[in-house]
Amino acid sequence: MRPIAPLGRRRVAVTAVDDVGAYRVLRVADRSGPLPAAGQFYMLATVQRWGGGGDERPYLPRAFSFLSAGDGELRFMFEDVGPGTHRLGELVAGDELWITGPLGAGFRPPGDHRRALLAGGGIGIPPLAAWASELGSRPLALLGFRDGEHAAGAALIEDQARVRVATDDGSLGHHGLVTELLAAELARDGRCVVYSCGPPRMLEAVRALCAEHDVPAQLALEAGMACGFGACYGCVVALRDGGYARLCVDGPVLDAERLQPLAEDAH
Amino acid sequence: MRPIAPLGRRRVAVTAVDDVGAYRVLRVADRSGPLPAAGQFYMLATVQRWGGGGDERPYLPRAFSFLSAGDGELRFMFEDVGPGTHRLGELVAGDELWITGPLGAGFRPPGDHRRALLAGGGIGIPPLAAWASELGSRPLALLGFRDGEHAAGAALIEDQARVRVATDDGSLGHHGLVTELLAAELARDGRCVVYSCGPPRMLEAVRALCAEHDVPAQLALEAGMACGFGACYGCVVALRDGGYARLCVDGPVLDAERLQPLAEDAH
Amino acid sequence: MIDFCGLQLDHPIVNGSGTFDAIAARRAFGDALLADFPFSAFVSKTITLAPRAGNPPPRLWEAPAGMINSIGLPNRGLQGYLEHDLPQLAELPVALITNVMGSTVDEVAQLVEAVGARDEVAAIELNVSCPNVETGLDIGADPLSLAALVRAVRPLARKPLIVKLTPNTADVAAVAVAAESEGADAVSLVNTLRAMALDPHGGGAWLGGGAGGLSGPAIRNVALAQVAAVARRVSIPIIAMGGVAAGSHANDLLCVGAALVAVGTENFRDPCAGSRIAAELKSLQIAGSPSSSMNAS
Amino acid sequence: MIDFCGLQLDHPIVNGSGTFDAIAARRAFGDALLADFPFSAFVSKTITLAPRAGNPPPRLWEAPAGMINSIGLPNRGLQGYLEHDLPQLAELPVALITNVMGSTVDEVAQLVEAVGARDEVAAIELNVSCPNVETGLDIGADPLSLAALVRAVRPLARKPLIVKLTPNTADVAAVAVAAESEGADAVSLVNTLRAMALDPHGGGAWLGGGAGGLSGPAIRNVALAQVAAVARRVSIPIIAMGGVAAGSHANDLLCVGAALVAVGTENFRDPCAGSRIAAELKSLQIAGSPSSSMNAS
Ligand SMILES: Cc1cc2nc3c(=O)[nH]c(=O)nc-3n(C[C@H](O)[C@H](O)[C@H](O)COP(=O)(O)OP(=O)(O)OC[C@H]3O[C@@H](n4cnc5c(N)ncnc54)[C@H](O)[C@@H]3O)c2cc1C
Ligand SMILES: Cc1cc2nc3c(=O)[nH]c(=O)nc-3n(C[C@H](O)[C@H](O)[C@H](O)COP(=O)(O)OP(=O)(O)OC[C@H]3O[C@@H](n4cnc5c(N)ncnc54)[C@H](O)[C@@H]3O)c2cc1C
Ligand SMILES: Cc1cc2nc3c(=O)[nH]c(=O)nc-3n(C[C@H](O)[C@H](O)[C@H](O)COP(=O)(O)O)c2cc1C
Ligand SMILES: Cc1cc2nc3c(=O)[nH]c(=O)nc-3n(C[C@H](O)[C@H](O)[C@H](O)COP(=O)(O)O)c2cc1C
Ligand code: FES
Ligand code: FES
Repeated sequence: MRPIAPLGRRRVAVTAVDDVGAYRVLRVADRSGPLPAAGQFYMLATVQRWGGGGDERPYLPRAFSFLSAGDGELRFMFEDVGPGTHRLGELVAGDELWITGPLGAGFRPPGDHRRALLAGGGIGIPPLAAWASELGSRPLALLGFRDGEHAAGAALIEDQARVRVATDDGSLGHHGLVTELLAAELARDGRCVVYSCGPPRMLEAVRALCAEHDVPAQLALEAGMACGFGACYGCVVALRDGGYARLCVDGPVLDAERLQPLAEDAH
Repeated sequence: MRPIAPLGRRRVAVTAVDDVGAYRVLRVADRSGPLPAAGQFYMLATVQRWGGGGDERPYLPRAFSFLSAGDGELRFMFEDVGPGTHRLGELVAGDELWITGPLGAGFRPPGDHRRALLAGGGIGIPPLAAWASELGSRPLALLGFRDGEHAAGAALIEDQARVRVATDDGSLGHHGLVTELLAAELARDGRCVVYSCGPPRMLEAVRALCAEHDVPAQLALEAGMACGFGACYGCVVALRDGGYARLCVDGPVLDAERLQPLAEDAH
Repeated sequence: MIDFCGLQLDHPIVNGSGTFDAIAARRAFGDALLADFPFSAFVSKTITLAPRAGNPPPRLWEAPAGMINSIGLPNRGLQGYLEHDLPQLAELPVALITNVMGSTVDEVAQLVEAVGARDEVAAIELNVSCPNVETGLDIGADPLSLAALVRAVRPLARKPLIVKLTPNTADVAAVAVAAESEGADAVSLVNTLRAMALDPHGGGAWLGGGAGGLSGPAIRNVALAQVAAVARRVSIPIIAMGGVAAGSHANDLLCVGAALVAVGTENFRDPCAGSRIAAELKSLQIAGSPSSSMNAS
Repeated sequence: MIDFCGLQLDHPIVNGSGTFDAIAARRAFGDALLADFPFSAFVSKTITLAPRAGNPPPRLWEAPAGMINSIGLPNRGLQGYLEHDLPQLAELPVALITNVMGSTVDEVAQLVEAVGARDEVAAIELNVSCPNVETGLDIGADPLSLAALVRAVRPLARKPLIVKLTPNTADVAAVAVAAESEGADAVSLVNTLRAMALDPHGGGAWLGGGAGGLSGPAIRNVALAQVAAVARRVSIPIIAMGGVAAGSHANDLLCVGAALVAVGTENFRDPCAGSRIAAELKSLQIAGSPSSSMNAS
């Protein structure tokens, strides 16, 4: 059974704010929620002035995977990419958030004598960090970043996983795509389950690569969400059976084999 | 000729914020605007997050009379009564505002060997303070307030005028309405022009009283404004001739004799 | 207790069709949902005769003070609903209103008849206003076509029949009058306003379905005007909705003549918006603020 | 230079009728207004045959991401306009489009003929959509009545005739097609959406005029959908408006097929919104972002 959210949104306080490279890490005190499972997420909105940003947004809450949880505290990580993350980026300790969660279904263990292999990057770190921590086995994590400033985010998972980094600009680690590291690793030893989270283009490459190598993969996907608890039917991804899955209740983690090739843009 | 506003809105910084009793005084640096005339006003909106407050407001800029002007600085005074003033109340030094102004037509001198008599209260202080300062003659100012905390606002005009205070709760000065002070003063010496600004109910009492005593009065009126420069036709008051005047271009100061009895509520 | 077409409801706040999935919400929040159910009646998402997968993503666009959706009425179809959903919805602690939509009179007739035959269903809401499906729009925008539809299906319904009107019309009151005259027991409004958004990165329409429907605070005052216009012309009860996010908004709708108020988009921001708004409304009414006896026009 | 019905315009941004009073603005800002006029053409406030005082206050309500107005078309009437306003408007550095409205075909005919006879007027915009005056709404919502009106007045206009459509209709494209088929040279849309607000302190409608019209960002995506729908059906140029507050919003409207974009409510927040948006649009177009050649449907 996945952890179940307390009914409704609850008001929590920001306890600390840290910058890690290009990313912001928000700590919030959440004493009334259960311990979430890796890959689950929360809907977040500020109590004050959620709205009034660019084009009068944000209006809807925003989905964020938790980075770590424990001792009555949740950590989230994000980069300023739009009005919602911009507003969250203005928060200081003491400010208040509405949160709903934990929501959705997270990662499932590899089983089958397979090892867990984590692959992802950028803002995809949180579910992977949480999963590595839950596994406890210091799995290998292949992480791709745009540049050195973003690669600094790898620090957030280094305690839980053995990290190998790739950067687009070569400023750190492998100069190139994380999927190049993944291809090499799959070729070396394919007895694994790949756990992945990252930008759509990367996830699609991971999906295609794993399909090619016949390796099971669990992808933590993203989609625009209005509600996060199955109410709006907005957050769907196309399945191979012709239907759609709601990411917020059927995901956000889905088996790669159920999916159609993913659209490459933010859609 | 009234001072004319630079074309368009301009971005200015808050230089200081003070609390005076129940009121907030905002100082802003405005080096590009002309010196305004007493009774003129500015349209204000914050640069950041004008919006996202109660019921997703404010959206339109808000009109504020200036309290004082000079040395490249403007002062405004307000009380938190809704989403716009609430947002303005959050500003700290360094925050930025859009301002447009000075706008509208202000007070005209008494002439005719009449003395200037100021009567008003509450948030009506700014135009009266500016007018007393422009007159330079330390006129008598009769000011009504809800209670002592609000009456502290009288400090903002005490350097420019000889102030007599009335409070609704009797906590300071005359226990009762400012119009009682005004009635006595008009009975004592009616050779004056009454300059008034305050809540609608007070203005209506002043208008009626001056009409009764056949004393000319200039009222600085308020109305909901969308634009402040004559564009929307929203800010009208009913005239005795059956028409309407736009407060932002024909006012906000109007001769009392042109007006129909004023509606008593905020309408 | 409020009497709405014979249903006894605890308070006047229900949900807008398609804005709360009680089955999914129970998966997310567990049985706490049943203990503290936010609405006094539950309105199901629109059911069609055949199953529908819905529109391709993206299905959502965040608009100023609101959102646009182009969901495309995904549902299991009538049989799937009766077999799979209905038993679960029957476990809810409140009356169930089933929302249906068909693209022909015959389809609607089948739906109304089958749904109305089920004891679990307390009332039927007929969606003639969904902007995402061509027919829905057309029938609901024209008094004559709507009258013909209601005339044909009313006798088959067996349960109170609520007609959900489209706001995308010149004279919504005329349409409401047509529904009333053919025996509709209530009307509900507004559905979403037809709207569109472009992909900020270029390439045409953002929504997979092309156009969509605007909901949320942005449409609140449009809804209020339409509800007031309808209330002046019909005497059957009205379920009013559109941008309700607080007790005062619900109160406004009651003031202009609504019997019940539905909460839609606000559920997405606050899963317990229904209970919160019902409580806010109650304290407004206790405080003696403008009541439903007031004449707002 | 943009050619719009034979008018040569510097850029595609004009003002929405009734949202910028060039005469009052010149009093407020002086002749700087003429030196830096925000629009490439100026659209006057609606003129009626007889003078009108307009609606009793309050005339404004601030809505989520927008506003409701119930101004009631105050104006000096045709004679007052020709004698008092026209000479002052003729001093503007841009082409003048005069917006007129009548409650009968005959009134409109008189207005169109008198205004079209004046050299200072470059084009006429016919307001058939103001939600505050009963007739405006009715003619503009019905293709047949509108066709009859345009047929009757087109021959009298002598100048390009733009028909300003109401958004409060089921099928705005059908109305636009009717206007085009009777010889309208262009259509403009959207006018405000019918809306209402209640006095928060009780006592009924807030606006002195009862109901009003919603404008601003709240209606942006509704406007975009209507403009796209009209563009698919007519080939005459479109002046598009509704919630435009930035170059990207104007660009969206051009993308779906508009020829010009009008700025309305945003003028109230930023008196130079017209120039700002024109500049933002230009830099978007230079940056090669989605252009008007793109097919958005
Ligand atoms: C399950 C889940 C977990 C997530 N976890 C994280 C996390 O841990 N950290 C993190 O940083 N992010 C996470 N995200 C992503 C995050 O929720 C989104 O990036 C969020 O939308 C950002 O909000 P914003 O307002 O800053 O940007 P938005 O404005 O929402 O922009 C994000 C993207 O949305 C699209 N967009 C632009 N305008 C609109 C519009 N008006 N309406 C709709 N879409 C628009 C564009 O493609 C844009 O690139 C997660 C998402 C999901 C679904
Ligand atoms: C020329 C002029 C000069 C002024 N000078 C000053 C000054 O120096 N100091 C000062 O404090 N104030 C001044 N005002 C008044 C000030 O502009 C208003 O009080 C302003 O509206 C406050 O904004 P708000 O958002 O805080 O409150 P609002 O929400 O605007 O509330 C103010 C009043 O508006 C009404 N209202 C409520 N909701 C709405 C709505 N949705 N739409 C429209 N109206 C609504 C109600 O009657 C309410 O009491 C002046 C006004 C004018 C016209
Ligand atoms: C995501 C979404 C899905 C909806 N689905 C349906 C539906 O299936 N059937 C229906 O009749 N109305 C549907 N609606 C309309 C709502 O029930 C409601 O009429 C509308 O959203 C206005 O209310 P609101 O502003 O409170 O959301 C939907 C609305 C939204 C936002
Ligand atoms: C205060 C106000 C007054 C208006 N007056 C008129 C008018 O006289 N004639 C007219 O055709 N449209 C009038 N309009 C409609 C605008 O021209 C425009 O169509 C509408 O506001 C939508 O654009 P916006 O969202 O950019 O404001 C008025 C709008 C507002 C807000
Ligand atoms: S986000 Fe609403 S159903 Fe998934
Ligand atoms: S505030 Fe717009 S005309 Fe006066």
